[in-house]
Amino acid sequence: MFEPKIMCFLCKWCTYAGADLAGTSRLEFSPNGINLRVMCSSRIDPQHILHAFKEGADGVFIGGCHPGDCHYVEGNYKTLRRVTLFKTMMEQLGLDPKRLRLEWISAAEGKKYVETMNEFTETIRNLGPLNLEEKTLTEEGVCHE
Amino acid sequence: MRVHYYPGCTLKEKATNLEDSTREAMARLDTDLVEPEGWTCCGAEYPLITEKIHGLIPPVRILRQVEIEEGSKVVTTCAFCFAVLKRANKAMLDNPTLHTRVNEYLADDILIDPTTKEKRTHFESYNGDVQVLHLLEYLRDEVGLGHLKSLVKRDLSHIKVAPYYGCRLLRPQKEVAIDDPETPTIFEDFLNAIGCTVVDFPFKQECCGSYLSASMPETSNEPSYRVLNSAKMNGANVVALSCPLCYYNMDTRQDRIKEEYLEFNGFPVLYFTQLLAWALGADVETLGLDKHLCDPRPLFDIKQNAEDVEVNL
Amino acid sequence: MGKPKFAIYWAASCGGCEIAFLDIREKILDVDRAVDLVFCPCLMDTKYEDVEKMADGEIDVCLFNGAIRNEENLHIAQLLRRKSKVLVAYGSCASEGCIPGLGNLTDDEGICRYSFEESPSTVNPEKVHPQKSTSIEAGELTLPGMFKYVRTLEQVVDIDYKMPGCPPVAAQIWAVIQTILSGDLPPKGSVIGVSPKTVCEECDRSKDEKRIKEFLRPHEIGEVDPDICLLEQGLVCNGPGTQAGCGALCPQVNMGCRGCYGPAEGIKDLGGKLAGAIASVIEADDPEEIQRISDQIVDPVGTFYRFSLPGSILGRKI
Amino acid sequence: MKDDGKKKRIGVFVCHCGVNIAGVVDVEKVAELLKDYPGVEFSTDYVYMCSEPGQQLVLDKIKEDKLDSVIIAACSPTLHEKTFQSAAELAGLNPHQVEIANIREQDSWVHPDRDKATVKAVKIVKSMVEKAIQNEDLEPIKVGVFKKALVIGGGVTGLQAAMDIADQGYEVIVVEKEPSVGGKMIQLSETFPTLDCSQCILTPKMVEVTRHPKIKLMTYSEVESISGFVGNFKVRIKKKPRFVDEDKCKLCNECADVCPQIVPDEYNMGLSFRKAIYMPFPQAVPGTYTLDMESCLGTLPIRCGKCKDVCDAQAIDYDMKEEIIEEEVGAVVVATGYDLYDMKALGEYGGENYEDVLNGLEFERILSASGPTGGKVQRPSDGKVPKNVVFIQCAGSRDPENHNSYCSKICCMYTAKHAMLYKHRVHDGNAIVFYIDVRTGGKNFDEFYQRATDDESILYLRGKVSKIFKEGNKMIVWGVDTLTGQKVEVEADMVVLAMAMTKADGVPELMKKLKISIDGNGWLAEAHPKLRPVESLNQGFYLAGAALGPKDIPEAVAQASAAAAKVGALFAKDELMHAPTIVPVIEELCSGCGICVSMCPYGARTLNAVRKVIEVNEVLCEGCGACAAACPAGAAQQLNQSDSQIFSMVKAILRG
Amino acid sequence: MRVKLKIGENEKKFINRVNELTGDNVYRCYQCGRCSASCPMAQEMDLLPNQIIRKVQMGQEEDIIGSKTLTLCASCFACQGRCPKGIDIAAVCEAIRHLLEPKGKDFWGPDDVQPELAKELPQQVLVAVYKKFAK
Repeated sequence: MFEPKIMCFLCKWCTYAGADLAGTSRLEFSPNGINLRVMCSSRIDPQHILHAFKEGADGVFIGGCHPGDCHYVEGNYKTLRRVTLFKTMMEQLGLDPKRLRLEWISAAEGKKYVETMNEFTETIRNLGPLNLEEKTLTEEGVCHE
Repeated sequence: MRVHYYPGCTLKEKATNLEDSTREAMARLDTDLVEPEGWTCCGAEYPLITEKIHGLIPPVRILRQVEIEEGSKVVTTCAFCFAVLKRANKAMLDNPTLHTRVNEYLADDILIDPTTKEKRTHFESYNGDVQVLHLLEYLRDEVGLGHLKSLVKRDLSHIKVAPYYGCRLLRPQKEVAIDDPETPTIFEDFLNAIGCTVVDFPFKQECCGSYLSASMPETSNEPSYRVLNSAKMNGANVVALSCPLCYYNMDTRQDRIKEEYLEFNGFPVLYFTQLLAWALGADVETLGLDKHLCDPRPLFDIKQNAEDVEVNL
Repeated sequence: MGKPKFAIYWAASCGGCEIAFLDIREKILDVDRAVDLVFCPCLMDTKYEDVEKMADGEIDVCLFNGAIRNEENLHIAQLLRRKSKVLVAYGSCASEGCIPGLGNLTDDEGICRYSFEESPSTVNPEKVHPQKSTSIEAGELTLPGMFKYVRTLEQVVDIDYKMPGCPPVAAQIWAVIQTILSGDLPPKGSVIGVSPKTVCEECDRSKDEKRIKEFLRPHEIGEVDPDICLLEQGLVCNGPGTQAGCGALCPQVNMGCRGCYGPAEGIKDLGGKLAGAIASVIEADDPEEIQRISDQIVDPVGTFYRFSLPGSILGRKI
Repeated sequence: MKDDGKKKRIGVFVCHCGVNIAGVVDVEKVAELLKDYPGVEFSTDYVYMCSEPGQQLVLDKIKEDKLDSVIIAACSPTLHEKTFQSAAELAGLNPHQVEIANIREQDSWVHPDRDKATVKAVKIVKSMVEKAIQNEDLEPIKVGVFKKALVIGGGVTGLQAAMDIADQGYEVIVVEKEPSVGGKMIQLSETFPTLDCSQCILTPKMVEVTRHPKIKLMTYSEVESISGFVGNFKVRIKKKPRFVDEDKCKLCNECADVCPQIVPDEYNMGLSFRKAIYMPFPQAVPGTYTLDMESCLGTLPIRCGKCKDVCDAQAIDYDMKEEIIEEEVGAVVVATGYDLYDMKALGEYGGENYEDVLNGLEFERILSASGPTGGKVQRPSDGKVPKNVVFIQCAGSRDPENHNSYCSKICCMYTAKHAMLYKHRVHDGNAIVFYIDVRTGGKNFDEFYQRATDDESILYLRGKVSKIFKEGNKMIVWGVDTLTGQKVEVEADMVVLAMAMTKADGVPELMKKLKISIDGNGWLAEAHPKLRPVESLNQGFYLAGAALGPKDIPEAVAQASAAAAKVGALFAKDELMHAPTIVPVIEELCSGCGICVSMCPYGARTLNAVRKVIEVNEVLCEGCGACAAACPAGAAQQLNQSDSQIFSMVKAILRG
Repeated sequence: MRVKLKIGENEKKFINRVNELTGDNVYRCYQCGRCSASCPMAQEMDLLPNQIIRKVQMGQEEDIIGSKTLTLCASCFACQGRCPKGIDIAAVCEAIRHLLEPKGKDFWGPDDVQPELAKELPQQVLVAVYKKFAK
């Protein structure tokens, strides 16, 4: 079975703490995602997402605080704005926008974190591998033989 | 000026004084009232529950006809018709489900053009684009109260009018209201413009008993009496209104009110359009003043000839 | 010792870079005095064989413009790499892929299908496409094979410097030539002919904090204020992320920077970074409102990656 | 980077956490695999890293192997990051060189599969190594504190806060926009549930404040702007001209006697009149007259001049000008209070049209011995003693459809007080209270309410009044008693509305300037509703009193003291320490496009238009990184979380 | 009288149907009674408007069936206009009448109009009252 690689960027105050809560509650879930802790989801820009895809991620997850709950007042709205525009670009670039997921998960929502991770892993599993490995010219071949 | 005008059934039968005075006044304002071709009853009551969708068909059909005739707005004087048309229109604007269902129903209509006899079977969906205006709004927004004031030909300052809004012009606020439901001023502003003395009274937006006068006739006596009495207590010598039903409850039924309230000895009730037409110089015959149960004619200085009077404005 | 040997070559490009080279005007005479131009198809009739006959490293400096679209481009790129001591990716096509690089939003087949079948001006019922080789009486005619995607020069051969711009402005070209002639070469891998900051540095418009409620396309804006930052007026401008050096030519004429000088030194992916930056300042918190405003940027990939798609992280449509 | 080209020496310590980690993750294997990872100098596993010997192990290895960065692969950083930072510091290592790899909460506890959990642990640790390779030594940012506080608002909350700060030995400036301090409380007659006289308890405090050597009172003044940051604010205060010299004024009242201009008296809620030159009330602080220039007949073009002529003390100066006073402070207490909801909005209760329909504060003035009727209950229209008084609760409150959705909290109690005080004054009168719910949560509150019903026979009817109108000289009240199911009509002589509390006039505009957020109702938003109830998210700003939402006097005073204690805690330090993981600007790359400026919710980034670069106030920067993500030039890089670090970590996670 | 409160399937169905038909939620009502205080017909009613809502909240359909209130509402919207939650009680009454129709509950029919009134009543009254109360 295809095991997707998922890159997760989590805000320190809410989603990362939610992931910790999932741990203290011993909620089991699929291990496909690995977390990178940032101070705020708004630290992440499309470059990081593109880089993750390029380095082999099949899906990218960004977790932030619920609107109105951001530790930095409104960082999550900035993330939302970036993700909204970037999803349009993903479509143009042939990347299924479903491969990027932005979700608001609070420090109290360990269960939601687990459900989201399982669900997202399944989504990506169904989409299949991304395979962005660079092809060499010879592999690629030329057009009009 | 030419504008679509929806009179409604009652005005053609029982409330001819409202219809006639409206037409007389509007003619004097150089406004040509056009009735939408083949109009029907609007349904009188707007269906309050979601499943009674059939109640929306007649008003939307009327509005669509206005649009077919390239009208952008429709004016009414009957407060009941106004409320139904306005709410139906709002539903077509705001409620996608109703919009779809009503338009699906209306798509099957067949329309025969009365002049060409051509049959029409295809209709664009109606999207709530026609503006529904009460005549008071039309006078304020399209004619302009300042302009109206300049056209006044008679002095009405001795007529102390209590403006009675009733329910249908003010509620529900978000769907219908032509003004703030608790502290409206549009009627007062209009009366001031035509030179009446306005009397404020606390019952101007209380219900008169409405259609209960048909189902439980006695129950409407008290609310109607309280309105009339309050107007009187506050120093009015006439109540002005815009709804044929309120008029029925408060004028036509006055003998029954008298039976219940012995101290009550009658109080005149007028349509606002009668005052308007009179102010604009109409002949007294056009106002239908003889139709009233409580004769309002003493209020009108019948001899006053519009051309002879210098109105001090 | 003789004069240093110079070469200028064009691969997949429009030829604008050569014109820009000539745009240094009378200074071309100084160049001619200083160097020996040994290969430049635009100016002189040197054959490929002549180059092949040269010794490895015989050319001192080669300015290579154009992207790598086909086998011929690749062949000459590899050839010139061997023959040149210093190979410069000259102009936006060679450094980042430029306009030809937007072909990477489809592939070779897509391009050919559109050009030879679908474009509105084409009538081609037999669906004839160019062939790599065609036999005629006189013999075999060949065309170089087209690659699936466009690549930058750096992606196929080792390069020494990048000099971006579509085209590089004349003043920068002259400055680079002077530097090269002086022999005081910058470290390998440098981007030359630029300044380290972004186009905003060279743009004289006043700038303030940005909060954008509406994006407008140039034809949608009535009057452009000549003194205020274009972005603040709702016109998408790539200036904030684009390497400086051009002198902010586009913003001077009320046109948002297109981004031809490529990503600024501090960033990796111009399109992604610009999209992130510009989306950040959308003045809305409601998801639908954000979507509405963001949709006003028509073709965001074409806007933000206009000159840099092949050189970007993804490089092409997946 | 710290190591100028020199390779970093990193130590990796993998914790078993008993069986918590080791029971699932093959910790030996993790430590073993990491040994060869680039940058790693030393790698081991240990049963309990957080234990004394575990920490000692880290400490020793740092010294022994000259490690310049350590990774602790253990539980969540929220638990022991501080612990290991302290241990590392003991060994002479900068605490910002310590990284925690979370392999318990986010690995062993959630993934029971040994192989998968081990693979994941390795990746997590590798990503932290990648981060550590580029970590720099960072020192906390230190900033001095200007130990002087500003209190905005001179009501009971502001005065209490000022006193409490001043008593701790710090200087305080109190800014009040009205001519006198005292706020709303000074207008009250008596206070619930003790019925002690409001003026009797507040006036001494007002005087105390003026006498306090550490307090500077600025009445008739408003805060224009505040710039700077915690510990170092610059305040501009607009001092409106009073046209009377406070020091010279002898309070003889001659000026008011001759003044021909009569205007409604604010102190008495417009129920009486004052002159254009006036003292708001006899105990006003500061004790001086104020000439209200808006009501004055005018000093130009023909000066009336009567007041000036009679002033022997020559205290009146028509040429007094508005002044801007600049002050430096280290902390600000915002105590801007509340206002009553506008009666005009309640059209069904007559708007403002009926003289005998009063709001709560107006009735307070009628009850007050210093009020327009000298404490005698008389109705405003004709001065008659009202025999039937209706009190209506929730006027404008708990009405999301038309007015305010919230409960104004104090009305139940003050209505009981009003009805009770009315009965004390008019023994044969009837008091009827219409209520929806009576909420008496507070010390001795319900007892007070019971007194109202038990001892004073006040009739409580459960139902919300729908309409009030005038008939003759009576007010007709249409209500309902939902308990018997009857529609009720009451002929009242007077009606008192328990009017909703609402945001004070001008507060949203002021808060916008101070960058203090307000909620949907216009109340100030606390940093955290439970744990930081008197702080603003904007550091150095403390919030207290009814500006945060409806509350009674003791609650407001408690918040004032709490805010003062917070200010004291701030001022107790000579320097503030600030986390150094901020986002500075790399000036060589920054061209001053201005995009990052609006990213910062703290105003830490400003554009220097001349130099065309962004300047960062590192004290204000909280290190969220929103600007770093937005900066299109890559000139904003978060310290120890740069783009380059994120790229390396992502790579390690995905390819490691 | 003691009532055994039961909110079972039937009751829930009734409550849900009322909510569905009005597009609102009767549980939003916090029983302040302002609708009843506003109602021009309240003095004639056996159940006040707020009590009707209360009965719906409690699922007591049977108690409402016989109530005069349902035919005393003139939909003047005074209740809705002043309701702190903006609940349309006229619509609730209409919904209940609608639900009771299939149960054979007869509110009003064309034959019920008094003959002497039939001649003088404005057309709109007849249409309105039939629409409101007729089966």
